[in-house]
Amino acid sequence: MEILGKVISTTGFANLTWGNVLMIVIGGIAIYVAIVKNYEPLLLLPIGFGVIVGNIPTIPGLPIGVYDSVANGFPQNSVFSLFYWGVTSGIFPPLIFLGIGALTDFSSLISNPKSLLLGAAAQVGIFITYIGALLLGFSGKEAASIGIIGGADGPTSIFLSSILAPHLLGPIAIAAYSYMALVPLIQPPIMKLMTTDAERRIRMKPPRKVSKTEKILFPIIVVIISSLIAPGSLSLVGMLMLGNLLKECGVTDRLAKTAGNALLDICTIILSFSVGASTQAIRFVNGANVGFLTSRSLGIFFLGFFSFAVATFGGVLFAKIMNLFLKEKINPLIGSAGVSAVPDSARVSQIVARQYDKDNYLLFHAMGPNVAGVIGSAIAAGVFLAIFR
Amino acid sequence: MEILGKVISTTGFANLTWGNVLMIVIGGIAIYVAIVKNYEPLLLLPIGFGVIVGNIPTIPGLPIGVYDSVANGFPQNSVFSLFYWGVTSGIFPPLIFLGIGALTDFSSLISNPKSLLLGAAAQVGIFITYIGALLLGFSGKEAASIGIIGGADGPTSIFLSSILAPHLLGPIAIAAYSYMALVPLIQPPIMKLMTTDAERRIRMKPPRKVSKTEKILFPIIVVIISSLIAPGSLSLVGMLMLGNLLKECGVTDRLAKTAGNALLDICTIILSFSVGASTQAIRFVNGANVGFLTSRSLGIFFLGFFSFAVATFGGVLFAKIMNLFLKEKINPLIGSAGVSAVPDSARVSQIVARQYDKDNYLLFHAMGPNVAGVIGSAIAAGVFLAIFR
Amino acid sequence: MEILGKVISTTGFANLTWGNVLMIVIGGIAIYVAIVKNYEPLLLLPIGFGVIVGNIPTIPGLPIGVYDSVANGFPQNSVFSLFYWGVTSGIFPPLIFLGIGALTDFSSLISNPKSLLLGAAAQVGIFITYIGALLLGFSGKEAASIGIIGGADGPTSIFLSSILAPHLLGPIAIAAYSYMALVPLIQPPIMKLMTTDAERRIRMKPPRKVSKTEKILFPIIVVIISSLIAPGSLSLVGMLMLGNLLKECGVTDRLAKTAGNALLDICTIILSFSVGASTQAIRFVNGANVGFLTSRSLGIFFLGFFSFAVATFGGVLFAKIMNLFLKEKINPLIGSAGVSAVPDSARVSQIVARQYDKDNYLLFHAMGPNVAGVIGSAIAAGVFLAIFR
Amino acid sequence: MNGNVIQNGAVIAFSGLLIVFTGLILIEIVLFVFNKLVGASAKRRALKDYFEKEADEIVPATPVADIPEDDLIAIATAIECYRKIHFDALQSEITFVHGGQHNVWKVGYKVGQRLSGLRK
Amino acid sequence: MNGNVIQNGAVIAFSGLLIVFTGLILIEIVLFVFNKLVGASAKRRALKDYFEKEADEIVPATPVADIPEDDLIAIATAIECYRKIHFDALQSEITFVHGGQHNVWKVGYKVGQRLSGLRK
Amino acid sequence: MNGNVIQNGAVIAFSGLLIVFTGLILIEIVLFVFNKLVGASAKRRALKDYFEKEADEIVPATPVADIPEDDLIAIATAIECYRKIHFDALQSEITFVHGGQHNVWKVGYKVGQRLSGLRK
Ligand code: NA
Ligand code: NA
Ligand code: NA
Repeated sequence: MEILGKVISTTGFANLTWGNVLMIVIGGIAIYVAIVKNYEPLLLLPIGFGVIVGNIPTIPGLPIGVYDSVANGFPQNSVFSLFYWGVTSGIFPPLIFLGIGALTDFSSLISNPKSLLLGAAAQVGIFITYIGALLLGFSGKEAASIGIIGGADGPTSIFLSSILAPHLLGPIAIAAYSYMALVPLIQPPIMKLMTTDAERRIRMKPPRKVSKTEKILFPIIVVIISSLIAPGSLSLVGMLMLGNLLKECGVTDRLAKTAGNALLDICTIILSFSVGASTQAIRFVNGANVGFLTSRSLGIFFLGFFSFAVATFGGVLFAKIMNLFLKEKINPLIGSAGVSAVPDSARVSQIVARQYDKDNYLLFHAMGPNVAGVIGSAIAAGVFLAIFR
Repeated sequence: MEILGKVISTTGFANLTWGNVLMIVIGGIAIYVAIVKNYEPLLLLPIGFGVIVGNIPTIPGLPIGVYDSVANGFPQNSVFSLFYWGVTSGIFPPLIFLGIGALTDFSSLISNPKSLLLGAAAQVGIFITYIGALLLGFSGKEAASIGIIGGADGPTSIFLSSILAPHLLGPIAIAAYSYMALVPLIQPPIMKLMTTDAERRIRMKPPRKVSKTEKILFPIIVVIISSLIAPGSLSLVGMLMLGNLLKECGVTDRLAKTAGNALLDICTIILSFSVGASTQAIRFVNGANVGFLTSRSLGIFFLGFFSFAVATFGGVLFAKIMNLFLKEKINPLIGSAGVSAVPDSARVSQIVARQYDKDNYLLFHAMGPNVAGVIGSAIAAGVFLAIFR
Repeated sequence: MEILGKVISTTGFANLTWGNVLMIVIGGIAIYVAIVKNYEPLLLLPIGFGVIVGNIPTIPGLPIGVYDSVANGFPQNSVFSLFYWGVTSGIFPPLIFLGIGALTDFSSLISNPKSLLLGAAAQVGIFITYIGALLLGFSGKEAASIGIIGGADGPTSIFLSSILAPHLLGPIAIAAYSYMALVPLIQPPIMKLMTTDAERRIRMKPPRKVSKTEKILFPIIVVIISSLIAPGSLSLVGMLMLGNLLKECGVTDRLAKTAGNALLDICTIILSFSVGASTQAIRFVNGANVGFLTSRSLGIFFLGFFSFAVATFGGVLFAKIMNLFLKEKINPLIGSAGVSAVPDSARVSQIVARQYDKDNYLLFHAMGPNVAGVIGSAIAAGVFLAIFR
Repeated sequence: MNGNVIQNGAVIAFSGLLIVFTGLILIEIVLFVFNKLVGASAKRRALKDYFEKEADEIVPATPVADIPEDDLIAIATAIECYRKIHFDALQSEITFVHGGQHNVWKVGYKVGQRLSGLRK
Repeated sequence: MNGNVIQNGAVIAFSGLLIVFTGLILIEIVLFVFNKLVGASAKRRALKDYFEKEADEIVPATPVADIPEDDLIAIATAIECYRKIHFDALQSEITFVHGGQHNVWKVGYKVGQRLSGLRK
Repeated sequence: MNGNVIQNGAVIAFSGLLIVFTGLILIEIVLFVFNKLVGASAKRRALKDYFEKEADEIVPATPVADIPEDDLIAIATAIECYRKIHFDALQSEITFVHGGQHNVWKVGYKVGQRLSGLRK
């Protein structure tokens, strides 16, 4: 009878807490918005499923969850901890960037170099939020990881916080992807507040055609410059540009195809599932609760929102400042695309512009700052890495 | 001349034993049935090739085989030991389940929930064989790993025995896949023995159409319930259901496609090759021979057969018992499909039924218990994990 | 102000040496010839990009480069060092061979077994260069790794030198791929020097059709024989033949397809990038400079060229010797294809032959020694492994 | 001692089977609820559909048209050719008789470039 | 103490933003050079093209021909069928109504072989 | 000392080459046996085929029919369009002129949904 008792005690019902139930509901909501609202489904759906899986209470001593690694005194690494290792070791985000690079067309940026300034300006959200997080009492490493949410790049956020603040990885990743999904709701009010009606109607000249040679030289030049400026950005920018070179060079199509499909998908599934599964409601390390349901997570979500807002503000404001000096004015609505969140925030620029002039095509122009923002936040992550490691 | 002698002594001919030759022949037979009989070729062919490779005698001190890892005193992990690590760490079986989930349609089960009882009943083979293995003198962990052969699920068997009894992994995996391949020969006699002619002719109502919402909710509900009941099943059921959700949700097709193709194939090749390569004829660990050609392997093959037979028996019997209480009778021939061995045993139900009524289409109805059996044996594996870890 | 200084000191400009600049230029040249000359672009392009990335000076203490692993005292393995581990552990080359096997057709070899002698003869380049490297003062392990360049097989060279002489991996890999790319320039003069006009005009009988059974038995027999003769070749030959069996058996098409596409591409990208990134201009280990820009690299490039030349010479000469004994003469121009460099050197045989008789189709006949050379150099690598480990 | 092992084993087996049944029965219950809900909503929808049907009914299926068999053969042939040319490339082989090679792995775009001089 | 943390933080933030701007501005400068070069070469080419154009102008586009709509439907149908049969195989499902299964994972080539006896 | 190294090296080189030759010659022998067996069975089959041939000979090849060139162009165009639409999606790009984006990676099914209001 003792054994029967033991068997039954191994079921998870007894250990289920209200925190777990709440997290399972949150996971369900993530899946719901992924499917019904189509918000970043490739990431939010596996994250949501991971949140559910990560909040099933397991049996102490049985290695199952993402934290059940040999380092925790378990006799064997659990399968999920091996998946999660791909996140904490930092290996998945660069591989995902390799795939994204193999899918991204930088010609908008090449034909309109001014975009780069807008992409840089939007990174002000990262650094102001960093100061804000310090003010709220987060440590330097934590503040840097939280600030990078405003970079609006999932892999960059995960890469940086997995190295600097792995205990906050769950909330940071979920905040980043949530706000990226909510870009169409967050950005328009700020964009409208910051611009006059005349500015929103500015039309921009159609861009020139970019030659193959330029497209091939671009990734090589970007990797050299940005990694000389910020060596810490080499893992991310290096892989992004390798992927892009594979795509543009015209002689390695099969490699670009695999990088942008099979490899990207495999890394995406495992990364987003295990990031989700790392969000246990309550988890004690050295007596301190470092679980998801703490006031820190609330702080992270607040700061993340703040970061997105400041980044949008910064991008639009800088576009207006640039207009003071330019003969050919740019439409400041494309400034907000500098936060990255590719390609959603570029599409938001287009949508808002067309609310005022329905024949104004800004999408292509907005893609410039959009992809520049990816490079910009990768450089910002490199700076933080170099300072805090 | 000394060096020439040394060079020649490194060839494998000198060390080749009759045991190795016998194993190489067995590997060849596996390849033969895979190609000519088309029995589970995706698994038996690489396993057979692995058996051949694993029985080439290597040079002591040169890390080549699956057991030549740093942990065994070698100065470097061999390549094959790194492949094999993917098996013993338990990481490949859940990834294979992810892919299988992305290829499986559970609508038969959803439209006919009674199937789940048949899928549960067939697991009796696992537990009775477990007792049988104890009687034959196997330890608890070994007995559990042997019993799970009756679950008729390769990845589940490999997952459990890689954790509980890694020294028996080779014979257990090969027994499991061999009997799965032989399902069309093993099951029909038992099915006919257990049923009357009238029972075999029972026709079942065409199933209702299952909505997309149900298909999406199903994997989420299954993972919550089964992992609360048996947390040890989380790795397998979690991945199976994640794969299925990716397939059914309609917004992550590219992830489902990669999970069910590239990822599944890569894991299948490496897993089955290295399981095959782990079957060295004779292998001494701490002075005891734990190789393939021992009486233990004979016991495992015998118990594995017994397990399949009991599982078939259990499934059919339970269907007959259910019929005592049901108004709409079920055809007991679909009970045998509860052992899983997807989709072979479901097809066997169909084939046997049509021998008695050639217009009786049971395949769809048999798929219900068939996929239920996969969930059932994953839960059984979870129970064993929780007890014996 | 101190912090500002610290931040600026983290940029790479200060640490950039002329050696780095030179290496970056070399990387650019590799990319140029890959794109413009189409020389082995699938490998030279990622290698070239890797050379650029590997020569960006990073910050001491910040784990970024391929050598920044825990073993070097860094607190975390860098992402690139994890990539590079896939090379130094020897795991990528066999996986690449798996994919190549799944793309290779051995029927030319099967229908013309004499090809195997030519494939063996061309390996003389390996062993003579090995002696040459000893004469130049390289150690035994280094000399073996350098000699294998003459095998004209990238994965084999990388596999052997990653185990025997990892500090020379960069120059050896780049020499191997450079000369493989230059085969159309290196081989023709030697081939013409060694043959008479009449010999070059010899026509060969069209080959017989090879049955499916033979194609299936071939990989099994090759793996058994070659690994009994040279157990050290098991990792490479085993995977090459597994891939070929998956292709030829007709029942595992989906596995062959994934092995020859997604898996091959993923390994190719990561392997060639990280091999490139391992070529740092100057690198000190225990006070000695083991970087790329040393006289050793010059020696390796010289010996690699010598190895290719001797291999070509050996193949052609052996064909002429065989003709002394054969009734049906072979065209000695196919002897040079025995160096492997599949399929370039076979195509060179064809091109040279057609300069003298424009209706002479040698391509199919040259593929025999060509693929035999792959097996031959894998066996040679196995011999070196067995001797020097 | 051995008797004890077997007795324990029997208890484990029994409780294990119990847990398997419990788990699957719980899932079954949820699915039964599904079925009830679907049944109820189906009835409601059937009623609703009945009244809305007329408007839709006129929309005809795409007219499949009478395609002469010749044309169908032509189409199928063209598609088959197309597929051979465009989709089978990766599966192709490194060696074969007399040129015409498609291997993407090492050949890349070299074929046209290097052999072109000979082809003329 | 806290004030000091914030002050340091502000310096880090400022220098970080400075580095981001420096990096992107350097890239911008390179791209400006690109644009200048392209502009210059475009002018030269435009002139050159102007004189070479006539010879090329006569080459006509592939005549698209008038395809009757019926044929187009036929073609589209055939292709759709073809795709369904040949390309969707891997995506197919393990369970379905009444045979016709395409699942490649476990079925392999079994279907034809094992069921053929029953189909007759 | 150095002389000794070289002498050892020569022995290693010689035995290495010997092993390579031995291995490949053993494979060669097996392949020779193959060739003999195939030759023998080919003769037998040739005889057998000769007597069985007549029955099969009448089966005609699929009649390729005369497809007008117009139709072939139509078919090829349709297939090309089809391929562009259905198979190139994953290869597409994130940025381009004036809408029409197909990128599957981040766009998913959003395009239709979010932009639909604007398109009208
Ligand atoms: Na950004
Ligand atoms: Na089962
Ligand atoms: Na070779």
